[in-house]
Formats: sequence, C-alpha cells, structure tokens
Amino acid sequence: MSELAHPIEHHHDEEGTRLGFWLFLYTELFLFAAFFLVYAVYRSSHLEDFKLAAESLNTGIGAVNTVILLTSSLTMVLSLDALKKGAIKAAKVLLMVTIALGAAFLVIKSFEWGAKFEHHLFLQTAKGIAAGHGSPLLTPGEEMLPVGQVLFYGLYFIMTGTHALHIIIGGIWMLVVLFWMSKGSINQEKPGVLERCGLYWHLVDVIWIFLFPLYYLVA
Amino acid sequence: MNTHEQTQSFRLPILVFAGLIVLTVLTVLLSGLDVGNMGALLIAMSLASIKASLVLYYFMHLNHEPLIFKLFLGVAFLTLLVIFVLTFSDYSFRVIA
Amino acid sequence: MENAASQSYLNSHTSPKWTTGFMSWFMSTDHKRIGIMYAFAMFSFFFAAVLLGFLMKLQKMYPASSGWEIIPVEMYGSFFTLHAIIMIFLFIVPGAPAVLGNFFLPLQIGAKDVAFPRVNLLSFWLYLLGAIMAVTGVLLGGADTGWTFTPPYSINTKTISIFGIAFDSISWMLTAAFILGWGTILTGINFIVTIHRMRTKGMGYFKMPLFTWSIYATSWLQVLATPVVGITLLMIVIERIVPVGFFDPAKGGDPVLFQHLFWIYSHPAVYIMILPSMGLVSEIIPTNSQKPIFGYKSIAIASCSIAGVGYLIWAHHMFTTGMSDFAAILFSFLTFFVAIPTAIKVFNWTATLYKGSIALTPAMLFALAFIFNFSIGGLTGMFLGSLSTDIHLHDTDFIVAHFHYTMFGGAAFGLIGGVFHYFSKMSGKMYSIKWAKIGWGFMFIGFNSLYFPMLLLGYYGMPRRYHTYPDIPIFNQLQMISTVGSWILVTGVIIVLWVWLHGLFRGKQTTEQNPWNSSTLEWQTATPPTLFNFEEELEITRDPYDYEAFRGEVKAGTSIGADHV
Amino acid sequence: MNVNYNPASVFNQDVDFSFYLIFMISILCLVGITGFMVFSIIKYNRKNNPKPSNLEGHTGLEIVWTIIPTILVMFIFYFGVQGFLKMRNVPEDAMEIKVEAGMWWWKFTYPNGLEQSTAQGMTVPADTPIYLPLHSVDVVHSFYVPAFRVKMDVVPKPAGVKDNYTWFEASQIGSFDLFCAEYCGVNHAQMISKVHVLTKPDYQAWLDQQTADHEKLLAKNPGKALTISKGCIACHSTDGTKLIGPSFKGLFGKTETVVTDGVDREITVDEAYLKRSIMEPAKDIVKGYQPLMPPLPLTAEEVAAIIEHIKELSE
Ligand code: HEA
Ligand code: HEA
Ligand code: HEC
Ligand code: CUA
Ligand SMILES: [Cu+2]
Repeated sequence: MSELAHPIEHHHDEEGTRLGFWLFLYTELFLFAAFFLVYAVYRSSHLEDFKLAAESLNTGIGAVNTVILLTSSLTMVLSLDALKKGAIKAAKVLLMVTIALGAAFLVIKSFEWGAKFEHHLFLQTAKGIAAGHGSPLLTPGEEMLPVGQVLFYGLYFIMTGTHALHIIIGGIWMLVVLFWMSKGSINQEKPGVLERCGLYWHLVDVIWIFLFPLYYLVA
Repeated sequence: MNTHEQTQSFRLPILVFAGLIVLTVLTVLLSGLDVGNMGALLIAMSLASIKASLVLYYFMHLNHEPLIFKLFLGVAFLTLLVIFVLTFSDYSFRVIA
Repeated sequence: MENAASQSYLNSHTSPKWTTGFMSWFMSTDHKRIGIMYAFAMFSFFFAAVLLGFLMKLQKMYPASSGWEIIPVEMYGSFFTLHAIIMIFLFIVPGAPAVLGNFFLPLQIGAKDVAFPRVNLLSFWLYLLGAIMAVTGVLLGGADTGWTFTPPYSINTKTISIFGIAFDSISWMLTAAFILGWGTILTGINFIVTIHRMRTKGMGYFKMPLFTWSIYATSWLQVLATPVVGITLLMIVIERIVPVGFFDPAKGGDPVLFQHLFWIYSHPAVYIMILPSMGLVSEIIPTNSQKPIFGYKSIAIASCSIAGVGYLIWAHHMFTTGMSDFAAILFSFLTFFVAIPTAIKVFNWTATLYKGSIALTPAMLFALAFIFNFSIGGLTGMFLGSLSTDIHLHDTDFIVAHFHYTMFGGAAFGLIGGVFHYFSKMSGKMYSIKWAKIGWGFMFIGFNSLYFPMLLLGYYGMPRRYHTYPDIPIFNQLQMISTVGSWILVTGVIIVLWVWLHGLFRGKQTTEQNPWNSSTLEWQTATPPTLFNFEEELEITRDPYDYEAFRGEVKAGTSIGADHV
Repeated sequence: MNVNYNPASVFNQDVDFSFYLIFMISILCLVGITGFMVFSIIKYNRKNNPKPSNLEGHTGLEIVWTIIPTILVMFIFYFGVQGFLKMRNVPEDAMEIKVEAGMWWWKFTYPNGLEQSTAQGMTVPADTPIYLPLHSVDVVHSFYVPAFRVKMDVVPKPAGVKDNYTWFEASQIGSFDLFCAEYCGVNHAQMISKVHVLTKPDYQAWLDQQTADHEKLLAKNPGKALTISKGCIACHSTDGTKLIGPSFKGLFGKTETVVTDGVDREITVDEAYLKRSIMEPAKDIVKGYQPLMPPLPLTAEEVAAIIEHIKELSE
C-alpha cells in the first residue's frame, strides 16, 4: 500500500473554497432565521409586552456595542487588505484590534446580562411561572411577569447568547489566524484563511445589525 | 498594484464604515418617531437591510465576486422571504379570542 | 513499479502514512472510500430499524381484546420513534447522497474527488457520532415522542433515571439529530461546490447526467433547510432544561409554531429523500433501454423545480392543527404544484421505454417497481394535499402507507436498484443476478401486500401510532394481511442482503468496465476505479444519454475520450 | 351494528366525493402508467427489439402531460376546499358541547352543565349541528370520529387564546368510535370513546334522564357522582382492576409504598393522604405507576365527597 497526497490539495481552488464558505454562511443565517421567525411571531401576538420589555433594555449600551462591532468589521477589512499588500505587521495589529473589539463587545454584553439576571428577568421568572406563584425563587412581593415579557426575555437571552457564542468562535478563530500569520503559513500569497475568517466575522456583524433594532429600539 | 489603487482600497472601507455609523445613528434617532408599530418596524428593518447590504457588498467583497455568488445570495434571501411570508399566512389570519 | 494512483482505490489510498486496514478507511479522504463507509454504517443501523418495523407489524396482528402483546405498551412509543429516526435521519436522508452520491458524483462529472475531501470525511464522522448518540439514546431510556417531536409532549414527558441520575434521553436524541444535520449540511455544500467548480472540460450544465442533477437539487435543500430544524430541535432541548416557553403554552408559547419550524425542514426533507433515487432511476432506465432518456432537459429542470416548490408547501402537514383557514387553503393550493414536475418525470421515464431495447436486469426491475410504488405513493399524496380528504385521513394508517410507499417503495427501492446497478463498479465483484431477481419478486409482492391494506385501514379510520386497536373486524382482517405481507417483504430483504454479502465475499471477480453498456462517464473508468478516478483530463463532446453516438464510440474503441485501462 | 367508517354525517358527501374523484384520477394514471410499462417490457424486450430507436423526446407530448395534470389537480384542489370550508363554518344555530381532553380521557360538558367522560362517551341528537370547542389540559390530542369525517387537534393554548373547534351534524342513528389521533403518550391507543347518536326526542329523554340521575346520585352519593362526571373512573376502577391508576376498591386504610421526591416511603392511606393525592397528584407517586394523574379543578367539598366515596368502596 502506498500513501499519496490528495490531488485536490495540489491545485487548490480558492474561489471554490470561498463559494463553499458562503454556502456555510447561509446555513448560519438560516439558523438565526428560525430564531427571528419565532421572534416575529411572538412579537406580533404580544406586541404590548414586547414593547414594555424592550424598554428595560439600555439603548445606549446596544448602540455602543453596535458601533464596536461595526468598527471591528472595518479593522477586519483593513487587516485583510494589509495582508494582501504584504504588510504583515499592519495586518497583525489590525487583527489584534479586531479581537480586542470583539472582547469589548462581550464584556459590555456580560454586564448587561448580569444586570438582567439580578432583576430576576430570566430564569427566575420563568421558573416562578413553572412553579406557580409561591415559587421560592421569587423574592417576596415580586410580581409575576406577563407571559409575553417572559417570551421576550427568553428570546433575548437565547438569541444574544447564540450571537455571543458566534463572537467567541470568531475570536478564537482570529487568534489561530494570528498564530499562523506569525508562523508565516498565512501570508500575502495565501490569505484565504484570513479572508474566510473575515467573512465569518462580517456575518456575525450582519446578524447583530438586525438584532440591535429588534431588541433595543422597536419599543 | 499601483499607489492610486492602494489609497483607493483604504478609502472605500472607511467611507463605507462612516456610512454605517451614520445609519446606526439614524436608526437610533428615527426609533423615537411616533409612526405606529408597523411604521417603526418598517423603518428599522429597512435601515438594517441597507446596513447589511453595505457590509455584504463592500466588507464581504461581493462587489468583486463573480455572478454566481450573487445568484446564491439571491436564492438564500428568496428562501428566507418565503419562510417568513408563508408562516405569516397563518399567523396574520388566525382568529384570536 | 506501477504508479500508485493508477491502482484500484481498494488498494492504494490517500490516508496518512501510518494507517492500514480499518484506519486506512476511517481516515481516508477519498470520496469512494467514504461512500463505502457510509454504506456499511447505514446498513447496520438500517437493519436494526427494519427489525423494529417488523415487530410493530407483528404487534398489530391481533386487536387489544386478544391480549396479544409482542411489544410492551410502554415501549411502543420508543419503537416507532427509533424506527423513524433511524430510517429518516440515519438511512434515507443521508442514504443516496452519502453513499452513491459520494461515490459516483465525482465520477459522473469527471472529477478527481469532491471539492473538500477533508470536510467530506468530517461529515462522515459527524454522521457516525450522531448515529451512535441516537442509538445509545434509546438504550439509555429512549424517546417516545415520534420523529415529529410534537410539543408540549416532547417538552413535558419525563425520562427515566439511570443510577439515580435523571438522564434526559430525549434531549440527547434531539442533540443527535442536530449533529446529524451538520453532517448532511456539509455534504450538501461539498456537492454544490463540486458540481459548480469541478466539471471536466466540455461538460456544460446540460451535459451533466441526471443523477448529478438530482444530487444538485438535493444539496440545495440540505443546505437551506437543515439548519432550521437543527435550531428548532435545540430549542426543545433548551426548553427542557431552562423553562423559557418557546413552545409550551403553559408559559405563553405556541406549540403550533414548533410544527411550522419542524416542517419547514421536514417537508423539503422528503424531497431530499426522493430526488437522489429519482436520479438513479433516470440512469438505470436509459441504460437498460439503450436509448436516450425522454426529455432530458425537462427532467433536469423538474428536479430543481421539485426542490423549489417543495419549499413552499410545508404546512400541508398541519391542516388539522387549527392554523388559519387562509393558510390551509394556500398551502393546499401550493401542494398540488409539486405534483406537476413529478408527473413530468414519471411520464418521461415511462416514455423512455418506448421503442427501447429493454433488458430486465435487477436494477431495471427495481427502477420499474420504483415507478409503480412511487406513483401510488405520490397519488396518495394527492388525497392528503386535498383539504377535506386530509381532515379525514390525517394521522391514520393512510399516512403511514403514503410515506412508506414514497420513502420505501420509492426512495429505498430506487436506492437498492442503484446499488445493483453500480455493485460491480464499486466492489469489482459480481452478484448472483438470478437470486437478485428472486429477492426483487419477494420484495415487490411483500411490499404491496404490507402497505396497500394500510391505505384501506387509514380510510376506515385506523389512527397511527396505536399500540393496539379496538375489536373491529375490518381492522383485524386488514392488519392480518398487512402483517403477513411484512413476512414476505422481510424474506425479500434477507435474500437481497444475502445476494449482496455473497457477492461481496464470494462473488466473481470482474474488471469489466461497463457491464450494462451505459453511456455516462462513470462507466468509463476502471472497475474498481483507480485512486484518482481518471488517468487523464477528459473532454466531453456529446450528450450524456446519446446512445447512438455511444454505440459508435464502442465500435471505434474510444469512448468519450477516456482511455481504456 | 354501525361500523365506525359507515357514512354518518353531513360531511360525508363532500369528503367522499373528493375521495372518489381523486381515486378515479389515481386509478386512471396508475393503470395507464403500469399498462404502458408492461406493454413496453413485452413489446420492446431486448429479444424482440434488439435495435433501439434514438428517440430523445417530444415537446408536444411533454406539454400535454404538463397541462393535463395541472388541470386535474386544480379540480382536486377545488373540491377539497369546498368540503373544508363547510367544516370550518359552523351554523349559527349549532348546539354547543364542550370537549376537554387530557392524558388519556375525554370530558364532555352539555349545555345544561351535565358532565360526562370517556366511559359514557358523547351523546348527541341526530340532524342537529353540534359545535365543539376543543380544550386540552396537557398535550396535543386530536378529536377524530372516522364515521363523521371529522378531525381536529385539541391543542393546549396559552391563557387567553381561543381554543380550536370543530362541528358536525350526525345523519345516522347509532354509536360511532371516537379516537384520539395525535400521539399523546403511552396510553394514546386507549384514549378511545364513543359518540352515540339518538333521535332528537330520544336525546331529550336521555338528557333529562341523565341529568336527573346525576342529581339524584349527587344527592345520595355525591362522591360517586363526581368520580363519574370529573372523569376519575377513566383511570381508576371501582372493582379492583388496575387501569392507568390504582383501583379505588380497598384503597382506604391500605398500606402502600409511594415515591416522594425520588424517595420511597411506606404510608397508610388516610384522609390526609387522599386529599393530597387528589389535590397535588405530582407529590406522591404510588410505586409501580407513572406520574400521570392531572391536577383536576375540584373544590374542597367535592374532594371531601370523593374521599367519602373511596372510604365506602373500601368497606
Ligand atoms: C420520500 C418521501 C415523500 C415524498 C416524495 C412525498 C410526496 C408527497 N407527499 Fe408526503 N409525506 C411523507 C413523505 C413523502 N411524501 C412523510 C414521511 C409524511 C408523514 C410525516 C409524518 O407525519 O410522520 C408525509 C405526509 C404528507 C402529507 C401530510 C398528511 C397529514 O399528516 O395529514 C401530505 C399532505 O399534503 C403529503 C403530500 C405529499 C404530496 C402532494 C407529495 C408529492 O410530492 C407527490 C407527487 C407525486 C405524484 C403526484 C405521483 C406521480 C405523478 C403521476 C403519476 C402523474 C399524474 C398525477 C396527477 C394527475 C395528480 N405528504
Ligand atoms: C425510509 C423509511 C422507512 C422504511 C424503509 C420503513 C420500513 C418499515 N416500516 Fe416504517 N416508518 C417510517 C419510515 C420507514 N419505515 C417512519 C418515518 C415512520 C413514522 C414514525 C412515527 O410515527 O413517528 C414509520 C412508522 C411505521 C409504522 C407505524 C407505527 C405506528 O404508527 O403505529 C409501522 C407499522 O407497522 C412501520 C412498519 C415498517 C416496516 C414493517 C418496515 C420494514 O421493516 C419493511 C422491511 C424493510 C425493508 C424490506 C427495507 C429494504 C430496504 C433496503 C434493503 C434498502 C437498501 C438500501 C440501499 C441500497 C442504500 N413503520
Ligand atoms: C389520567 C388518569 C387519571 C385520572 C383522570 C385520575 N387519576 Fe388518580 N391517579 C392516576 C395515577 C396514574 C395514579 C398513581 C400515581 C400517583 O400516585 O400519582 C393516581 C393516584 C390516585 C390516588 C392515590 C391512589 C393510591 O393508591 O394511593 C387517588 C386517591 C386518586 N388518584 C384519585 C383520583 C380522583 C379523585 C380523580 C378524579 C377527580 C382521579 N384520581 C383522576 C391517574 C388518574
Ligand atoms: Cu390523546 Cu392521543
Ligand atoms: Cu410534506
């Protein structure tokens, strides 16, 4: 028996790989689409509750996070640009900035989540509903939330949570790319991995562009 | 690659970025308008779509990709649209209470 | 020494150096080896599910009053759930694309492999992981929700505890389905890119064989539908763990919304199941008639329009859920449009026979049985698409018969035909043609006597997912016929299995390139194919089913520019 | 005897007409296709016809077999919708019987407040439209009477959302099977009841009789009356047989093992325990049974009456 290099690996088809990656991005998009659909349906049937609950979210924080993500998208574009022009150093710095911005996004998000948890807006409330009014999880005198608001917070946490998960994955991927760039296996001639990482990052951005108004603004 | 192209390629992303920021501000400002539920939703979603298209087209370099990439995008969006419209063919016509 | 790449793929491989034997398969990125691995994995699971089906049928032989109990009542729910999960998620959805698609798609378009060989291997591993999870889930308590996981039952129902720890086997199996979904998605992406980027010189879109076309349409469905169900099933898992109330009415959710999301995937999924088999039939019929397929272009376009229209009709599974009347009427209307491209296909296949030179090989027999069974399956779909009749037939044995006619009589028969068609190409061995035909006879008769009575049962009002039934004579009589049919069918299946295993281990070695005289490209390579499929760049000059030109090439000793080995 | 599929309601005509229409079209297509296949296999067998033609298609024919099926399916669609609309539009003067479903019982509430459950079935007058709001207390069930061609899922709804409904008008006297057609757990196949159709005068007499009986029983033995009307007897026998739940016979004073929060404990059945079992059925689960008993809306007096009745049965 003999072992052979794979023929496909010899003549690598960059455009084909990109095409495949775009298809993968669509599957990510459809994953979120299911959430958006659930959101849309419940919003249409619990409009008032959704508006009330949305008011409790801090528009300022949301807007800041939006700007952070948009900026990180810009640095990502510039990083790829730099790499393609051979400015490896600049590319690396820009990528680091992107990672830092992603981290900043997560930090802000976690503060926001923490505040909501404290206010018993998520699991506690839902558990309270599950267990009835006398639930020990509710502080005495605390009122039950209407189901529409429970749905809102449930969706809020799950959707922003899934989004945050994507940010984390993107961040880890960027760290790997950074490492490979230092080792030289991603370079001016072979920018493909950074390019795809960038596409992924931009998609995460696109999804946030829709999440932002739906949760923070349409109140 | 000549220098002219290089400056170009830096300028474009920054311009697009500026556009995105402006649109974000606009989204926040316009959300204060009193145009009813559907109106607000429509404004917010159209602005978000414009922003998303900017990202797709310039940041994700769809502008440099061959036709097939755009066709695929079209198929994906059409399918999304179908899913939403048909689901609401149920929910918009439910008899409630 | 001979160049390793020109040896059979069974001998030389692309796996890492240290691998031999089993590992040289398990680590292989060769599309042919991956295809074969899928086949073995799939059939192992498949036969377990056949056994479950067989037992369910046995259970229904006598009504409740007789005290007849083969399957304890607590287990019946887990039986049909596991049966369906294996049959759908482990067998028929990944089936044709993963086995025959993997093996023959690159061959049919003259490529050396798929676009992303390593992703292809990853798909297989995901498949295996998901499959093992699904099956262990049953040993760890099982799920009795049906493959439709209808909430709130799927959210509220309890599972057993093992060693004092509550093991949530339902969440476990839902997660398994999610993982399996990713395997399918990656395969789909792989095939779409392969078809777009790797066709050999001269092979325009309308020079691709029809199996390739149907895999193409299937792949799109896999890519755009599977994520929706994946996340929907995860929502159930989330809801089982933290009470957020997506679909639980006690917490404000709407259970019907789950059904929308579920069928948004699962209806297109039925075309994922059937399209590849339709593709196989489109290969088998012209080959065994030695003439061009009737209306090549319309069949190719019909494949795509079935996939497209298939996306618009999911809520026909929900006519009785109390969704809006407007939606019911709209979805019923749209449902009928899927019948039209399908009708075109069926008529074109039959017309292909006209003035052909027909050989009744085992593959051809299965293809013809496909047309017959699938027509019944599809036509019974008309009863279900029509609103007033669906109200009566919904959730009865009529549905059960409908989808066995389409999935089993259609998709699985097509697949079996495909395996008979390509057996020697894949293995380099020949099976017993006589016994294959005998097996076919048993299967065809058994199949119809198993499922036709179930159509009647459903019409008479026998609900599905019933462990037993009240003492109504007509129910008992029809169930009895049906059960006996299942014995005939299983005899047929065992014969077919034996023919395959015997062929594989004891069969006559063959290197005959093109035993059925087929005009398409996958036959123009060695038997079994060499590692990189084709020795040289090929150029395609004629239509895939141009048999006159093909006969000319055979006479001249050249075929489609491929060199003879 | 009425077999459960004999046509027996006003919907049969539409549904069955649609059915036969599609059936005829299907038979025609199937016979045509199969006939042609068999004909070709014989006529153009390789032995008979070694030289195939190179026929590649025929646009005209293809257009024909695109257009004809399109027309046919539009007919099918049209008649399907006709029958469906009839099922969805309840006549103004329909009589209302509330249907409630749970794992695994049915409960029917008549306009005069009389309640009956699975074992008695639903009784209706013939030739009268009956409107059925369908309420579920737990999971999705489906109300299915094959003979009437009626089916509608009984979907649990969030508070404040309208329940599903259906209606029918029986045209035949007799008893017809009522099935649950949506999988709802282990005893899905036992969630079977009957619809009894009586003539209008018979129905009135029946209703008066039942109401009077119930009132009499309520006065004499309120516990027994309640176990019938609230549906307890769907799961609990009074003669010692084991159904979904333990039998009421000999229950009081018995020593048995129950599982509380996952821990086994021995108890003697007394009043306090019975009260707890009825009001909070999820608390103590009798060993050997599934935690399937639903919490039922009962007042304290009703519970007391039921406990009296259980005591009686244990004497
Ligand atoms: C391989 C799988 C497969 C395929 C191909 C199909 C094909 C079709 N199915 Fe089926 N279906 C299932 C698998 C499949 N189905 C499964 C698994 C379920 C149940 C799921 C569950 O609940 O568990 C189901 C359930 C199901 C329902 C829901 C029933 C209910 O629960 O109430 C409906 C309703 O419309 C339906 C319709 C159709 C239609 C219209 C087609 C059409 O595509 C058929 C088109 C084909 C033809 C029409 C025949 C060929 C054409 C001719 C011979 C020409 C002449 C024809 C005419 C003139 C009409 N199917
Ligand atoms: C592909 C799909 C598939 C296949 C092949 C089968 C095969 C069989 N099925 Fe199943 N069945 C389902 C899919 C399938 N089923 C689904 C989705 C449900 C619904 C569950 C639910 O309600 O949730 C169901 C439900 C179902 C029920 C109804 C349960 C109920 O509602 O109470 C019954 C009852 O008898 C049954 C019986 C059988 C039997 C006897 C067989 C077989 O045992 C018959 C013998 C099988 C064969 C003879 C197969 C031969 C095929 C090959 C050898 C393939 C070769 C393949 C390649 C070459 C790649 N099935
Ligand atoms: C859906 C079926 C169902 C219905 C309806 C039902 N029960 Fe039960 N019941 C059960 C099951 C199962 C158990 C055993 C498990 C448990 O203890 O919860 C049980 C247990 C009990 C017990 C404890 C028995 C013992 O042996 O300790 C009592 C008392 C009881 N039920 C009373 C009632 C009354 C009164 C009603 C009607 C108002 C009723 N049940 C309706 C299923 C049912
Ligand atoms: Cu209730 Cu099935
Ligand atoms: Cu369907």
